[in-house]
Amino acid sequence: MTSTETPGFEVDPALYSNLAGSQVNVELDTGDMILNLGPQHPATHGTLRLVVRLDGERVVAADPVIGYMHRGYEKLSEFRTYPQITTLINRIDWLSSFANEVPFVHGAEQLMGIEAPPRAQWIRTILTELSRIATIYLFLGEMGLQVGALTPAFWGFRDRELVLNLIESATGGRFHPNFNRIGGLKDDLPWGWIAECRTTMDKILRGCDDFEDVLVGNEIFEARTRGIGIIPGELGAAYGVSGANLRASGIDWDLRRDGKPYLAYPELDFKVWTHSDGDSFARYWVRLQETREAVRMVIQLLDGLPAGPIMAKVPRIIKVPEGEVWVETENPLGQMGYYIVSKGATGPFRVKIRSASFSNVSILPWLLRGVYVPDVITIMGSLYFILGDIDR
Amino acid sequence: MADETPDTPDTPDASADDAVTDASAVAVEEVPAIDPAVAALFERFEAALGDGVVDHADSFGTLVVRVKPDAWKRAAEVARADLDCDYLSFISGIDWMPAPKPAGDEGGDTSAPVQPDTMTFGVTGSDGRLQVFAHVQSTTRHWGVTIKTDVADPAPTVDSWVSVYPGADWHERECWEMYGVDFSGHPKIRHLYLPGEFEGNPLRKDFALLAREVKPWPGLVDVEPMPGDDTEEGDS
Amino acid sequence: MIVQNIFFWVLALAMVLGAIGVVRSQNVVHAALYLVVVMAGAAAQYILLAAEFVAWVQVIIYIGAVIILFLFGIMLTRAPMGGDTKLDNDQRWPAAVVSVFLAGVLGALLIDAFGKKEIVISGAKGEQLLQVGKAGHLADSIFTAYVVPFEVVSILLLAALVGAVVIARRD
Amino acid sequence: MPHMTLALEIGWGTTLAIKTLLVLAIIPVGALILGYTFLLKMMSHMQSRLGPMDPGGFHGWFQLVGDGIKFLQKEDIMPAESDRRVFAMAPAIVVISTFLIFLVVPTGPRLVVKDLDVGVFYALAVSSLSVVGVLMAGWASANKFALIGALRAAAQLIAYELPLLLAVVGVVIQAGTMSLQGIVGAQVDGSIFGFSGLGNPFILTQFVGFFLFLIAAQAELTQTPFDMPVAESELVAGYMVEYTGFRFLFFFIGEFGTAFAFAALAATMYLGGWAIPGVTGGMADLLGPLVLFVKLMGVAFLMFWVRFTYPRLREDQLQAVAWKYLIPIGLLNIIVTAIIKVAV
Repeated sequence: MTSTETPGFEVDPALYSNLAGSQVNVELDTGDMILNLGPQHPATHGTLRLVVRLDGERVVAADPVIGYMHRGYEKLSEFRTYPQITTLINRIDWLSSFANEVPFVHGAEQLMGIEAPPRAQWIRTILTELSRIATIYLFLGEMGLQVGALTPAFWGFRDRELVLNLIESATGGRFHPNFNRIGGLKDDLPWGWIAECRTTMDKILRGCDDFEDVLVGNEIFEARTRGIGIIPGELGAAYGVSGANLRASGIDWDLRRDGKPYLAYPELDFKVWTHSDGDSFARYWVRLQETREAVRMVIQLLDGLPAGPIMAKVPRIIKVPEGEVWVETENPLGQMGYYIVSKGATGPFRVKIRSASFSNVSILPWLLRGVYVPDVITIMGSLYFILGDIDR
Repeated sequence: MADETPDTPDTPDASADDAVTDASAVAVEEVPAIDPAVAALFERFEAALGDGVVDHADSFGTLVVRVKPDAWKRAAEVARADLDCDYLSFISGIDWMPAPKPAGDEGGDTSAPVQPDTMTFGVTGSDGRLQVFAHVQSTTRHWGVTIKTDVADPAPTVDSWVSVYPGADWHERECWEMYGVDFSGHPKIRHLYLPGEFEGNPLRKDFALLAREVKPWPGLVDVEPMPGDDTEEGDS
Repeated sequence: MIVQNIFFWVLALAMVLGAIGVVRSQNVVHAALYLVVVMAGAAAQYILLAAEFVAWVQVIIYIGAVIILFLFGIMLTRAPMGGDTKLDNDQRWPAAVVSVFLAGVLGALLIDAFGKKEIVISGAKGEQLLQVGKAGHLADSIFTAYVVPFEVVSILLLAALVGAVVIARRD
Repeated sequence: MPHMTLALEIGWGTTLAIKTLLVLAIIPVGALILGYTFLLKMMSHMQSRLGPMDPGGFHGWFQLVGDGIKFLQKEDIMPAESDRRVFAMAPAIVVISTFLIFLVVPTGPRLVVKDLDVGVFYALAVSSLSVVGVLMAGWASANKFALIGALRAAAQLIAYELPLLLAVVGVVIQAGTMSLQGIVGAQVDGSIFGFSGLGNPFILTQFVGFFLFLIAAQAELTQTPFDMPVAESELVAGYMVEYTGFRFLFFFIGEFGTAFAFAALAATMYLGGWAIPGVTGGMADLLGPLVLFVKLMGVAFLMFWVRFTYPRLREDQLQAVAWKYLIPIGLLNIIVTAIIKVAV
């Protein structure tokens, strides 16, 4: 176990210092070991590499190495026109791609001074909430897999499929809908969609009950998640941890309610769930409640869906006036924001993409100190990140 | 530089109904009326930071403050202590220089969506081509502020925020490798996204995007007609 | 008897080879695995001696627990992949002399003590021997004739256990 | 009529050959049956999986065969840094230890390969051999995940061998013998409060021991909630991570074969084994295997039900469960059993 690192991504050299060699230990202490979790590892949802230094099974230090999937969207965005960029940003958080499009399109609309018609806003809200359900529902199942229960993971995939079918039938794309247009939406909802959506929402609610029965009430699940990976609320905020991860630490902050008003959220009645513990269990519990809340919101939206056009009058070639705008939304994984700088061209001059998982994962070195290897997986699972959302 | 700083275009929502056919005509320059809430927030900020503030603006309801480089870290402390901005959203950089067009005007426009040739500096202006900016928010007061500062062009350096916001660590590493901005006081600045041996600062405007060099931008072709906009069918 | 003798010699050969493997191996893990061969051979020899219970005790204690602990400890502290050369030193010849000497002494003793004794496992005597090897007989002996030594050994082992825990504690 | 007696009086060589063949056949067959019934069918139903229900038409009967063919086709890969001999031997040792268990499991009054005097003890002793194979696999793979998996397996074995033994001791005390055939006999001849019609399956008197045995067996088999040595979400597959194709199939067969063996042991010790009330003699020999199989499947169902439902414990939690709860309960069970045995 030498400290020679092959050329590639940089790992904190402090991790490799004073590693015990193959010499006999006179003391009962065992030498530290470096373990590479990833870049190919089932618990990392992609190509995250987590270099952990272990004393037995206890983590001494951890260093997440990211960038294996960095696609340079910020640079690419400078070479694309506004409508083209939605195709790129779809792929940031590929599980909730529709929700990624919303803040960008919203920002471009703000800069251009146009507003999508109410029906478009409501459909956008419905699809955003559906992406949220699809994303978080998968988490609810996969969290079981992270702690070793195989069955819930399949349930998660099974019911998410129904939501994806809904998204597909409305937008034509299961994963990358690219459905938003600056000023509205590409199409209206297909015939019969609303009824279909209602039945699916019922199934999702039932599925949530199943998760509650199988995992939340399970002693082993509680033993594995309670008190594991506690994020103090204040520290989490300073790290930029957002979304359900922060709300599980007792910080009552949801951009849908507290941010600048966007989409149809100001007209909805919903509860922001928080939990005071800040551990993995709390994160699971908050997400479970949020899924139910999202179902409630979708039903409200379906009930009150206004009639009207789905597209505002926009120029055929989109040129965005000079200006800067910061748009942020509450995405399934947390705060998603774009800082768009326009110089009056058909494409942005600079787009800063603030993705939720990037900050959520940046707390890992602090969070993983002193936990056991299995807890590493639990914690990573409960933070719930998507690699595309870290690497952009 | 303030004279050529384009202020926020005043585009009230009502104008959405107007069919705007030529978007370039929209950029009406007009001094914006600052939202009172934003103005109040700025007053708090200025009261705490004092003469560190260079300029400020209200950009679509978000306070943007430009501070002096030596007040950069103090701005973070002020934001955290006096503005209750406990939440770090991001830290990043921006290069205001227009991208060079290596192939020249004859060789086709390679830097596709045509950007202006002159250097302009956006909201609150800048002294040079490189700026660092960050957005911090309050989870309790639900407000946020974008803080900008100028950094020198050769050997850009600015104070690190890690001691104020621990989450600044990765953001500053990203900014360092993407823009070459050094953060003094950062515990260990090293590559984040890019391999260790990578050279250059990819997000600087003079860093060419290789894909565009190889295959030039074909221009806007085959524009999809918008729903309800069937006046101009056919090619553009 | 022929079959037993053949088995004995085959097993003995395997055990000797295993034992040589233990000391000759350059790799600690290999050495421990050779030790498994020796232990398994010993267990098989017990079976040949009609001591069935002892044989399986040998398996569960020595292979199932002791060797596993060896391997566990080796792998936890240092698990050299491939040949580790640290195990060799320049005292080979003295070691060889000592081991040959020991083998001679032990062999002579054993031959002197049991050399003339023939183990009969057929007929009435064999039946008796089989009965002695059974678990019930062993249990009877331990809890009647040897109950005091048994308890003493138990307490000794318990003390050793507690002592090990005390030494290993990290405070 | 020499040709008639030939069929009845089989020489010991032929018996040995038949027995060997039977034992050799029972592991893959048992593994197949368990794999098919529980891994593919029960799990597929519980998890709403479509794949395993499809191949071959009726209820996806072809899936397991297809899986087997797939494993056989795979390239046999050995890591460059691995210890090749140890790496190659490890799966064999795991499977052999499974084979050896079946030597003592009786399937009828006369249908037993060898009714050892210390049958139960023997079964537990040889089952612990598999950990040597696991440690060899983990170490020889030259992979840290594999090594951690192997170390966990060893730590787990040391913690769980004790409750397993202690659970069995209760049965041994009650039956007064360690022979599995004797234990079955004790259950057949026993009576419940004087009523001897059903015999006395030890699950009634030793239900604490039965659950101890099942829990400890679950750990011994490295099944959820004690599957840390393989822990696919953290250690990817633990000690098996570098194994492919046929060698992996060996581990797979070993895993399910051992589950089959432990279910058979539990059925024999606690559910009366091959015996059903009122059937004796040749009829019992005929029905015995079937009866044992049904009981065994019942026990296996419990094991796999837990496996597919529960999350995984952490290694230290497992140790805590073993040392703080299972071992004291096991000791208590022995004391109570012994007192009752002596008093009654």
